[in-house]
Amino acid sequence: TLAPAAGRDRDLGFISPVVARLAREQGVDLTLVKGTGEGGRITKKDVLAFLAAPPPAQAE
Amino acid sequence: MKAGNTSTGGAKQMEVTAELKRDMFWHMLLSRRLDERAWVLHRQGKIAFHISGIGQEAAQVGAAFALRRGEDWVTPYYRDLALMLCLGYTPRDFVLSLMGKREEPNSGGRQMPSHWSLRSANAVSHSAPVATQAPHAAGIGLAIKMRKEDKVVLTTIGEGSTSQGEWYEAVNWAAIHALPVIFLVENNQYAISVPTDKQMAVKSAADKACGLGLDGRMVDGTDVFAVYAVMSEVVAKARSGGGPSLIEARMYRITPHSSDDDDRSYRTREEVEENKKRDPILVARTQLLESGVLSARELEEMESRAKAMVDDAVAYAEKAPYPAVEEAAYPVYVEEVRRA
Amino acid sequence: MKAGNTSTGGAKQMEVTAELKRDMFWHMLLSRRLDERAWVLHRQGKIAFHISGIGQEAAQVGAAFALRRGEDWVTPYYRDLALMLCLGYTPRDFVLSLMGKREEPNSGGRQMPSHWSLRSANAVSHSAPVATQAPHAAGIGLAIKMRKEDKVVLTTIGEGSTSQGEWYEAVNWAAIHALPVIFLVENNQYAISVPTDKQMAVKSAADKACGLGLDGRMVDGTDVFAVYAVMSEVVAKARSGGGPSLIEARMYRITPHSSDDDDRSYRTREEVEENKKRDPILVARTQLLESGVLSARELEEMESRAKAMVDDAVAYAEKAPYPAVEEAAYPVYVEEVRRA
Amino acid sequence: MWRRCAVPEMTLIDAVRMAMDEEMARDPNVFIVGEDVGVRGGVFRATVGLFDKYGPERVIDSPLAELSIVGVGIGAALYGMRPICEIQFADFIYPAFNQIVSEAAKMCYRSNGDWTVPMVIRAPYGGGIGGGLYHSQSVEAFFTHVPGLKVVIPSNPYDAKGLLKSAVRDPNPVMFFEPKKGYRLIRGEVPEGEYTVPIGPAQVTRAGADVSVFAYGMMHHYTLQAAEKLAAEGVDVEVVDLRTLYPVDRETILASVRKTGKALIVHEDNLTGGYGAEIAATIAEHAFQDLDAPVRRLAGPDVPGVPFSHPLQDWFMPNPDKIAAALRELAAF
Amino acid sequence: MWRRCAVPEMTLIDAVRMAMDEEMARDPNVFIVGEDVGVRGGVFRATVGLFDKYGPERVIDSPLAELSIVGVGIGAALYGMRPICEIQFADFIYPAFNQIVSEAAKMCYRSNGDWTVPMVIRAPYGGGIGGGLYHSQSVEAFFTHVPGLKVVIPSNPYDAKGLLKSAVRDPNPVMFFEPKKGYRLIRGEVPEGEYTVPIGPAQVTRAGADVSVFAYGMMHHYTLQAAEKLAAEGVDVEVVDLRTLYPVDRETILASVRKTGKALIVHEDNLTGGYGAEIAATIAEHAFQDLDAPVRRLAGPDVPGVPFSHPLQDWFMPNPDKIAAALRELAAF
Ligand SMILES: Cc1ncc(C[n+]2csc(CCOP(=O)(O)OP(=O)(O)O)c2C)c(N)n1
Ligand SMILES: Cc1ncc(C[n+]2csc(CCOP(=O)(O)OP(=O)(O)O)c2C)c(N)n1
Ligand SMILES: [Mg+2]
Ligand SMILES: [Mg+2]
Ligand SMILES: [Mg+2]
Repeated sequence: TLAPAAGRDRDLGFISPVVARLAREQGVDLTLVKGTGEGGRITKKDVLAFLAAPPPAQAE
Repeated sequence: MKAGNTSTGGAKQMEVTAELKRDMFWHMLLSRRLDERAWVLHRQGKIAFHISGIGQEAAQVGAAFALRRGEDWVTPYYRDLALMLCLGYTPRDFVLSLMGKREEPNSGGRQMPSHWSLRSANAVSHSAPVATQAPHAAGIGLAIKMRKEDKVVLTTIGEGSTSQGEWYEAVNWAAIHALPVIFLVENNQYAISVPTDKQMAVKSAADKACGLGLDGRMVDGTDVFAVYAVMSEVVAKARSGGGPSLIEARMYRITPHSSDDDDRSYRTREEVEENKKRDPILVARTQLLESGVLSARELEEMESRAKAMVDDAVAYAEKAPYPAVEEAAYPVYVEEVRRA
Repeated sequence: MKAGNTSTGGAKQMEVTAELKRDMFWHMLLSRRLDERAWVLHRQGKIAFHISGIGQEAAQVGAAFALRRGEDWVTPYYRDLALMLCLGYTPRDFVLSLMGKREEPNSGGRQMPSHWSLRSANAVSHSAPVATQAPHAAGIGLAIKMRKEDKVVLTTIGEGSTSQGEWYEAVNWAAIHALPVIFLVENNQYAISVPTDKQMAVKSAADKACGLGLDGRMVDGTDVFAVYAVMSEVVAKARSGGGPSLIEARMYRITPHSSDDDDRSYRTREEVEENKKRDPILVARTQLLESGVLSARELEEMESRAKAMVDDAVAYAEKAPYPAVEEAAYPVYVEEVRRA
Repeated sequence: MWRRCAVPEMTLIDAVRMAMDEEMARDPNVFIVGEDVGVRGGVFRATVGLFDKYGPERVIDSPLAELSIVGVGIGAALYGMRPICEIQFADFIYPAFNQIVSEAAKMCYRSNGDWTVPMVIRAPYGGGIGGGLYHSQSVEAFFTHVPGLKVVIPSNPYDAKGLLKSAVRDPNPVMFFEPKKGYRLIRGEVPEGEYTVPIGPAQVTRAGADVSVFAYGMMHHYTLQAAEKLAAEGVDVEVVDLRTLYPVDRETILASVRKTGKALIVHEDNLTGGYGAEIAATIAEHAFQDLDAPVRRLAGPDVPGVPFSHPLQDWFMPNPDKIAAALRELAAF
Repeated sequence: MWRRCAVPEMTLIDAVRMAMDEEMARDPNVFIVGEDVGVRGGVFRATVGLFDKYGPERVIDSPLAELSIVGVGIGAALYGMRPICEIQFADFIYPAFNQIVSEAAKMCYRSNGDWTVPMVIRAPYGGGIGGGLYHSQSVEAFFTHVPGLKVVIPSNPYDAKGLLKSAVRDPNPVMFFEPKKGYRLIRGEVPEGEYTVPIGPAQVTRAGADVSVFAYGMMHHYTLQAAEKLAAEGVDVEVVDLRTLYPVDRETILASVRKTGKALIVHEDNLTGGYGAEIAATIAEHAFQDLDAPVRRLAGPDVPGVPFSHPLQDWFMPNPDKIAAALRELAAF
């Protein structure tokens, strides 16, 4: 699915509740978001940055 | 009287009119009949709990009548049904509280019965933990003194509860600052099951006065007029700036501690029967009948008036509504007080 | 003596040998010199806090010597440096604790100085909140009685602290159960800034005994031999099952309350100077020199012995290590106690 | 069936009494002190018979003064005795607060282990018995904040006996709060004679996969009832009886949350600053990455006490229905 | 610059004194009672000069008995007076616990509003001043669990004056705890004359985007220092001074967490069952879906008190470095 639930995700590592919620609400595909948190975790900031400046592949 | 003196009270009888005597007796009788009805209601399963003042009416009425009721202040304890009735509490108020009905004046159904409060009579709300009312009385006494008023404050307590440091600290304050406080100990000889000699190493709670530097007096707590006389004296003294006094009124707790108690485990039936001979109602009735202050007919009339009032109270309370759940969360803070 | 009696003590002097007298004086002197050094260390900025026993040595030494030291129990309070020295506490122990060093026996550096504990001498750890040690003494007395031992327990307290309900409840227990407890009130006339007449409406803390049903005695707390005599009597009585006593030893707090206090705001220099005339060290020294129990040379010798011990204590403590941070979290529970 | 008969079923209060009786028989240092504990056998009759058996020296009617009950107990414990102090109602423990918090709790640490206070303070707690503001209180949260104390609350007769025996033998001060509404209501099997339940471990009293509930005392009893309701609705609830509230068994709590991802804490004490806060905070910090839902607390409302009048008392008290409702909501999240 | 001179800078304790002075001048019902508050002016000198100005009837040296200080205060308050009760150190408040919890807190509710207790209880609290176990305690958590009380802790002179004036005027019992290490250390501008700071609202004292910190008293002061360090490292910390701990300003707390997604609570009281537990639990329940990291608490360790010896005291006390370290960790999550 586009937005995994909060918790440990096999591929993405730990998805925090706020990241899960933002992904769900904003329809973000988290596999496209680069994680900058501990151990490469996707942080809330990462999602917000992604939404503010989507990478070219998605900008179309 | 000099500080630290312990004497047996009742020395100088005040002038007491026949009418006043009848009025005192009336309050004792009403309290007794109401109290007895509470036991009946409990047996009938109509109420869950009762804690009784039976046997202590003389001390309470004698004390109340020595006050300027409604002006002076009182921080009472749970056995003070008769005292509260003298202050304006009604039988309806009492039965309402027994049943936890909304209209009861102590707490709107929040507190257990016999946790008195009557704002209009300056009778302060009290709690179950014993002796906490004693420092309140000292504080009220302090406020009276600060405002240079001529009021006094009466605080009552059981003899067992004088073991609490709380009580000692309160009396100490009143003694140091010569506050207009009367500490009345209703010594009914038991604290639930524990007799007085396991509470204190002195013979009377009045003896505690000498260690705290105030007057201490013992009085026969089954004799309403003796209590009234002593109380009138010490109230006058306090009112005129003479400082606090400690009075022990000795009587006997005729009933079990409460409706939850079974007193057979800790005292004999013989002991109880023996002590019933000094039932304050009997004592006063005999005195009044023999002295002609009360006729048999007047007594009968009083009895039926009391019964009517008690009947009315029960009928009224049974019909009265419980508090609404919507009110349960309030008022935790003054901002939430909603006056009806 | 019958219960409830308050008398001025020192009536019947025990036999006191010259050696015993010199020993008592030695402990008073050592305590004084050590205490004075603490003030110096504080002025030098080497320690942060000192609370002094200067002026109270006679009462403490007189009391300690009346005990079977090491066998009887003590629950002391913070001014009891001289008392503790009599029980085996050393000047090194004291200076270590002043500096919060690891080796100090009260607490391993956890407690402020003068919060005594000496397990080996049955001197119980105490805290800063005043009067909490009094019920402990009653409990120890109860345990002694339960085990049918012939020990006694001494508990000390300042006069101000007898205002706490905690103290009243403790004395009440001891009186009811006739426990072998001596309640010694070191009345130095102030509780920080508050004089005795704002603490109590009686003339002496010993007067409180009559309200609690035990013996009460006043003794001149600047006279070590008077204290010893009274204490010996009441200790013997307690040891033989005669029950507790309450002793007030009256003296004067010569120093400010503590190194944090400035007493000039609440008492005059004249008052302090006047009271220094009854400095217990002076009183005892004069007595001993005049009676020939002590020679000037012996006194000089004592002084230099005391100075040497104090010097040694300071040197030792300065070099001693602080507690290690690794030990800070323990022992919260008995399971975590690690004996060195 | 034969074995069931050999293990008598009894009430929680009978188990409490049995524990004290056995410990007094075992160790002459154990004694009881409190109000009305003697000939009266305690107002809840927890000590009935012990006065006759052990005499007035070991079952002591104290003066009416809780501070001294505890303070005298501490003194005796310092001397080597093993006092069991009874506070008649938990509501009346505050006069003894100073002795408990300043003295009993801090004695070992402040003396670097030289002085210890092996003592039990027993007190009936909790509401739902028509006791009003001052005979219904839950006071555990005041003491689970105090290092040096242990705080224990049994939820059934077996644990009551086993935990109380452990408490009496524990070398530290132990606060032992008994759910008084359950005194006669909660029955269970209690073997006679020697066994103890250790202070420390929580117990998973019902294994489940969907939601974890942490409770103790009467609320644990109710939670099991609520869990049955939910089971019928297809929700598999795990129930953990905390038993020892302080120091708490973090591992069992976190393991359960790691499994279910959802946590509910239930107590009858009022919500804010109640014991549930610490459990919720612990989970939020240490099992955050396993959480699948907000950590929920179900507790008494933030009023000064349980009101007396029945409709108000019912409004205050958590019960199986309220717990079930909270569980349903959490399961649906 | 001229305006700065017109608003005097003063210490926290001077602000406390000024508040009492102004309130006593305003309302003859206001009086002070406590140990050594009279000629001595209090052991911290909070009441210096007031005895001379208002006399022994309004600045009363009590007997050495905290229970009676509060109990007598309650009595006077019931009569209509406005007592300010001083407890010399927060550590010594336990003897008064029964009067505070059973009486002051419950009076309004239990009398259905007929009786009220307009009273302030002031007490210096906190460690780091070489006070050892019994002159360093933080006691707020015992009272933030008690409906009917308000609990206030100022962190700077301006608030100290404004909040204390509000407390004196509040018709409810207010516990007013003053960070004694900050008494002379924390200075700030305090206008003379009339202003109040309302009891209730928290204050965002530093806006930030990355992490929220919730603190009060001395720890708030330290947190601001830690936030500066973190700013230099590129971490933007939001600092919230809780000020009123009970009833707490949930909205401000939750709004901050909703913004930053990360929360740290700091207090010097020991961790378990401390005030931070309630804040953490509140966030875990009501801002769960805004959380981007575990809710963290930085607090004193779970020992019975702050030890005296300097190395041990330093080990115990949170400080700007320890706070900064916790923030760094949380920022990096
Ligand atoms: C602090 C506290 N401890 C215990 C109790 C339980 N209790 C209620 S009444 C009572 C006995 C009181 O005896 P006494 O003071 O003699 O008053 P009496 O009931 O005899 O009138 C006890 C122990 C209580 N209410 N408060
Ligand atoms: C419960 C408590 N309240 C306040 C204090 C602060 N305090 C420390 S010593 C003291 C005065 C004690 O006076 P007193 O009992 O006469 O003993 P003294 O210091 O004069 O020997 C006070 C108020 C305390 N230690 N404990
Ligand atoms: Mg009685
Ligand atoms: Mg102490
Ligand atoms: Mg003194």
